[in-house]
Amino acid sequence: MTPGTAAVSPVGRLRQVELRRRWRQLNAESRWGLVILAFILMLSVFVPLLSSNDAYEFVDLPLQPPSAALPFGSDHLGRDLLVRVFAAARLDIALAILGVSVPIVIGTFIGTLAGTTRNPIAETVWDGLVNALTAFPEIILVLGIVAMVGADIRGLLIAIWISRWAQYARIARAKSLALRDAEFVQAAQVLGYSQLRILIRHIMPNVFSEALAYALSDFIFIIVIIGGLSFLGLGVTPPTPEWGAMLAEGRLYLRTEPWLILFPGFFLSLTASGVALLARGLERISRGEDD
Amino acid sequence: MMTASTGSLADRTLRLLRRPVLRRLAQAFFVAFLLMVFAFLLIRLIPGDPAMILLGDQATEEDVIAYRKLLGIDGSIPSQFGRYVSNMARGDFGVSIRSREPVLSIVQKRLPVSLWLTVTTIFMTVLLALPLGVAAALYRRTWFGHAFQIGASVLVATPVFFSGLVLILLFAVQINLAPIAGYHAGFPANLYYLWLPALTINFVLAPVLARILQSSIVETSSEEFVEAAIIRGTQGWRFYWRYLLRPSLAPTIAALGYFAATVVSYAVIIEIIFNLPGIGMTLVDAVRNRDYPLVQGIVFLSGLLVVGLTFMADLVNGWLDPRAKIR
Amino acid sequence: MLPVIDAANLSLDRRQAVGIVGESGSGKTMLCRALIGTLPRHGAGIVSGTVQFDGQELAGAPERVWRGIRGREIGYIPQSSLAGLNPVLTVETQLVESITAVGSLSRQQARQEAVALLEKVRIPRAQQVLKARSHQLSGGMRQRVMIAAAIAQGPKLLIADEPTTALDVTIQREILSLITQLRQELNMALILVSHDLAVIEEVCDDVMVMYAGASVEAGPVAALSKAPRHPYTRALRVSRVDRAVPGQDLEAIPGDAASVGSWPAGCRFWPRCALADEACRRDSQPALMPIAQQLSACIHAERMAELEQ
Amino acid sequence: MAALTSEAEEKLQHDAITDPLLEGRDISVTFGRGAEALDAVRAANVAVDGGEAVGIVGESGSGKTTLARVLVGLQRPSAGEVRLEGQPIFSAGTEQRMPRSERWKTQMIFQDPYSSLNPRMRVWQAVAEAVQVWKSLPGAEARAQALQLLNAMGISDDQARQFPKSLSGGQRQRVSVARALAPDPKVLIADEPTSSIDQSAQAQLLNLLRRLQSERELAIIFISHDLGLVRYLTTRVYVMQKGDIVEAGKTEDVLERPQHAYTRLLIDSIPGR
Repeated sequence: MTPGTAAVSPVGRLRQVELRRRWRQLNAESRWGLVILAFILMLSVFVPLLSSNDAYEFVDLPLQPPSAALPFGSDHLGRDLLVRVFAAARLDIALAILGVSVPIVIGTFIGTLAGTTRNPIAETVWDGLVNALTAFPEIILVLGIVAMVGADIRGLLIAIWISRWAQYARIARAKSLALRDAEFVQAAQVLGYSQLRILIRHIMPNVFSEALAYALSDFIFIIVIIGGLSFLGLGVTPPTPEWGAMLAEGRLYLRTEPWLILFPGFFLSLTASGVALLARGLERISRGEDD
Repeated sequence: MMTASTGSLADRTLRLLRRPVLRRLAQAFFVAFLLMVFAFLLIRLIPGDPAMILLGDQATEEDVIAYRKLLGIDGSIPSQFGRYVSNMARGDFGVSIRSREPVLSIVQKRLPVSLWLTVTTIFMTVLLALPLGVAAALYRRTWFGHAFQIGASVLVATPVFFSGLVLILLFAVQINLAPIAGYHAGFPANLYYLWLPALTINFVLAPVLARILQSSIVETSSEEFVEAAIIRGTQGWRFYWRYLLRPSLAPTIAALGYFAATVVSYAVIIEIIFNLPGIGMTLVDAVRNRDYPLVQGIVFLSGLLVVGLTFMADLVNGWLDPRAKIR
Repeated sequence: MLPVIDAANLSLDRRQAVGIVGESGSGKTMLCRALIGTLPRHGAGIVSGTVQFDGQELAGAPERVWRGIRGREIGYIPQSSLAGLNPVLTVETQLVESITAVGSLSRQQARQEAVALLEKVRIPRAQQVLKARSHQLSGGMRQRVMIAAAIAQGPKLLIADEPTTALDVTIQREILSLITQLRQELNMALILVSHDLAVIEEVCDDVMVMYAGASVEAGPVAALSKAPRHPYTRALRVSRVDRAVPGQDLEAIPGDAASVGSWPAGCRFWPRCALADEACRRDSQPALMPIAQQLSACIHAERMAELEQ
Repeated sequence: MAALTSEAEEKLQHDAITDPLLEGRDISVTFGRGAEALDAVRAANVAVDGGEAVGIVGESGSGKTTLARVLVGLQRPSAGEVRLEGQPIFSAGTEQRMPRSERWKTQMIFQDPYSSLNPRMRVWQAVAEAVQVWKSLPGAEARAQALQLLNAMGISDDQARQFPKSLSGGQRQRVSVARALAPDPKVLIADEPTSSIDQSAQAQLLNLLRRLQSERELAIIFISHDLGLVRYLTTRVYVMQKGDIVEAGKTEDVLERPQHAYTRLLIDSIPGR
């Protein structure tokens, strides 16, 4: 918004000030992370929208090198690689968000419940179960589930949900166990607050902030798993534009047309790196480290 | 006052040590059991009849019955499970539907490749991460320290199936330092085929380990005993080794153990990219071909390997740090 | 750059014991570290002022010079006895290190010396303690080992930074009397840091009071306890419970201690001071000025009597 | 450990209040089982009358905090019972929690000012929540009452809008007092409330507690390792060592004529003596 256009409402102004203050509190890493993510989100919204080419349609001769008309060149079926890369960005980011959001809710909820019960038998059983699940070899679990449920988007998501919730449950349980003995929770007990109030008002908000911090690094893992399984032909399958699947297609032309893997691979790495930088930066802020 | 006389001190320490070990062992067995159940359910939870799926609509009744027998899915579920367990106890993991070869002999043939890959990778991780981590800790506030932080975040986020392809492009296509793909057994000739895959995995592992070492050294260096040593006049290698590196090594070595377990997982993708005939490639092929007995066998056996490696890392972790012992 | 200490002054003679008293955030630990040359290498440093030891200027001295001073001339006992010992090394390794840092002793001799040191700090069964690592020792025991390491090279000055805060009351007393005895046996000067004026009055000859990074009063313990010449010193004394009459309010200092980064302009104590006037708010933090037997940084030092009502 | 000498026992009988407000009878707490069992508290009898201030002194590990946790219903005793106004409200051997209707009468201030406030709640919210729960007031009124309470403790409206992390240790302890007072309790148990705050903040807090005791007729159980604090604040004192109450009586008597060797050791350890 430029000065002189519509007057900013007082609330809007306040929000701007608040945002600016927050931005100043960030360190270099988290700022870079945010800039990268904003850049990719913008491109993935606008590139498919503004381009006249369709991600599935033949537009030119196959395997054309990058040019003014086709900035990323064309793929082996003569489709516009630029449009495909950012159509893939939409799909991959959406899938990764879907992949993170279900386990975080389920896992945090179950973990907090488990961490706040005081039944010793339930605790022992729980201990064994969650530790076992988190010790379970990750990719093997995912591959096994995909083999069972089916090698497609649905199978991929189910496999991720089943394999990831226990991580959140473990974090939530550890945090709520620590909180259970925190003096402010004891103070709430002495004040006679109901168990439900203590859980919702005092334990949950503290657990959830911990789970959210983990969710950022989990996002990287999940976006890589999605790409990886699709690369193996066990997730999203061609012709759907997906970074991993595009890498698998482009791999055949590695010697002669390397841009077929370089563009999708670069943007996949850039997205994951943006999240990684943001996660790392926020982690350092929360630990009170300066620049 | 000492917390106990030396006689009972040894006793107590032993007791403290034993308990977590037993607990971890029990846990490892529990995970192995879950793994077995998971592998068992793998075939049985497939929507529809696997025999029908594999044979198609034209299959005769006899064919389907024979196939069910081959897959071990004839009879009641409890009796299936009993057979499954007793077969496993005898080392019988079923037969591949494709090649009709026993699963165990396939695994025995393919596993060495994956293990060689693991050993090469871990060796390389140590070689790369130790100097990197120490340097990153010592020069934390210089440009090198900042570059390390950013670079590590970027490398860790870069998927191996992309960095692997780029490395092939660089080292195998542009300059001929490695084969594009393939494998020949036998040490040290196999290193020619393994160094590039191992390097690819280390694009992720080495920064992670270096970061663990770096933050561990930084943490140690702010401890009061370090200052006390400086004031006491401890200098040179003795200072760096005894007061900075040695107290910081425990988490690094423990992480190395867990890394060995993760390499087995990375092998799945790396072996496909570099065309290494290991266990990961076999698993992916089996999933693609719906070779259910083979999937079941590999999931269980390689899972067992991971559980074993994790258990060993747990032990080392508990044994290394005297502070962890009291907890 | 944020000033953490600003205008701190301290001096002591051979064999003298000086206490530094101040609340958390007053800069007393930073001052100790400046005195021993271990300020964090990044983000902290002596901006102005001097540190002189035995006539030698040490502020800004190269690390090489400091190495000859630390341990040999100045011994140091850190605050936390748990973190003060390396958890992966035995007590013996660490003591032998302190001993061999100066002379060239054989391993056997160094070991005997280590036993002698432990006996000097009244540790029974020294042989067993030598084999132990820090987590096997109690808090009081660890602090004794730390003291043994600090005196190993026979320093002329011992700096103890809150050596008893983390310990139980009964152990505190033992450690304090041990430090007092060792000081006499070994003819050392002592700098004792504490947040508790009573501890310092017990052990030291002189005391320096810090508030918000500045020395506000310094002088003989007896003088400061009889007639404090800074309102803050006085407040520290009268707000002590052991001086209070049961059933009556303590004379508490109003408000909250100035924290690092938000020091008020003028005299840093003025917002909490009953004597404060326009001059206190306007002028900068006053320097220490001689008055009676001590030094005070209060421009109204003569008006202290007004506070007694 | 030998319990009381006969003389001390006599004195205890003599000093015991006949109809206490809050009483812990024969309280024992054992942690762990079998060979590793640890008696944190052994058959302790403590009582406080309305408007009275009593002290419990002892070193770390003496069981004083465990005893306090039993009295507020945070820790179930292995033996014995807690009585409030003559009624048993919390005892060994049952699964029942301390009844909610009795709970508000006994409040507690904890040792660590840094973990005793929820880091994700603003200061006024923490107090307003307690007001709201116990007096079922609408939000705005609860807020006004909370601010009033906080002001009385020397916390300004501006500070009340902060999160706890921007307050000093002394300020946080005063917030804890405000929160504990919200339900208008009859007994306030303070577990080493001054051990991790500065001396100038300590004096403010002690004055506050003393005033609450005299003006609000609030019974206070003050737990500390520092006999000086206990002497200032309390009229009766219990001395604990390794789980046992080894001496009890009027504070002046105990301090001037200690009967137990451990009490003498504690007295000798007060700095400045």
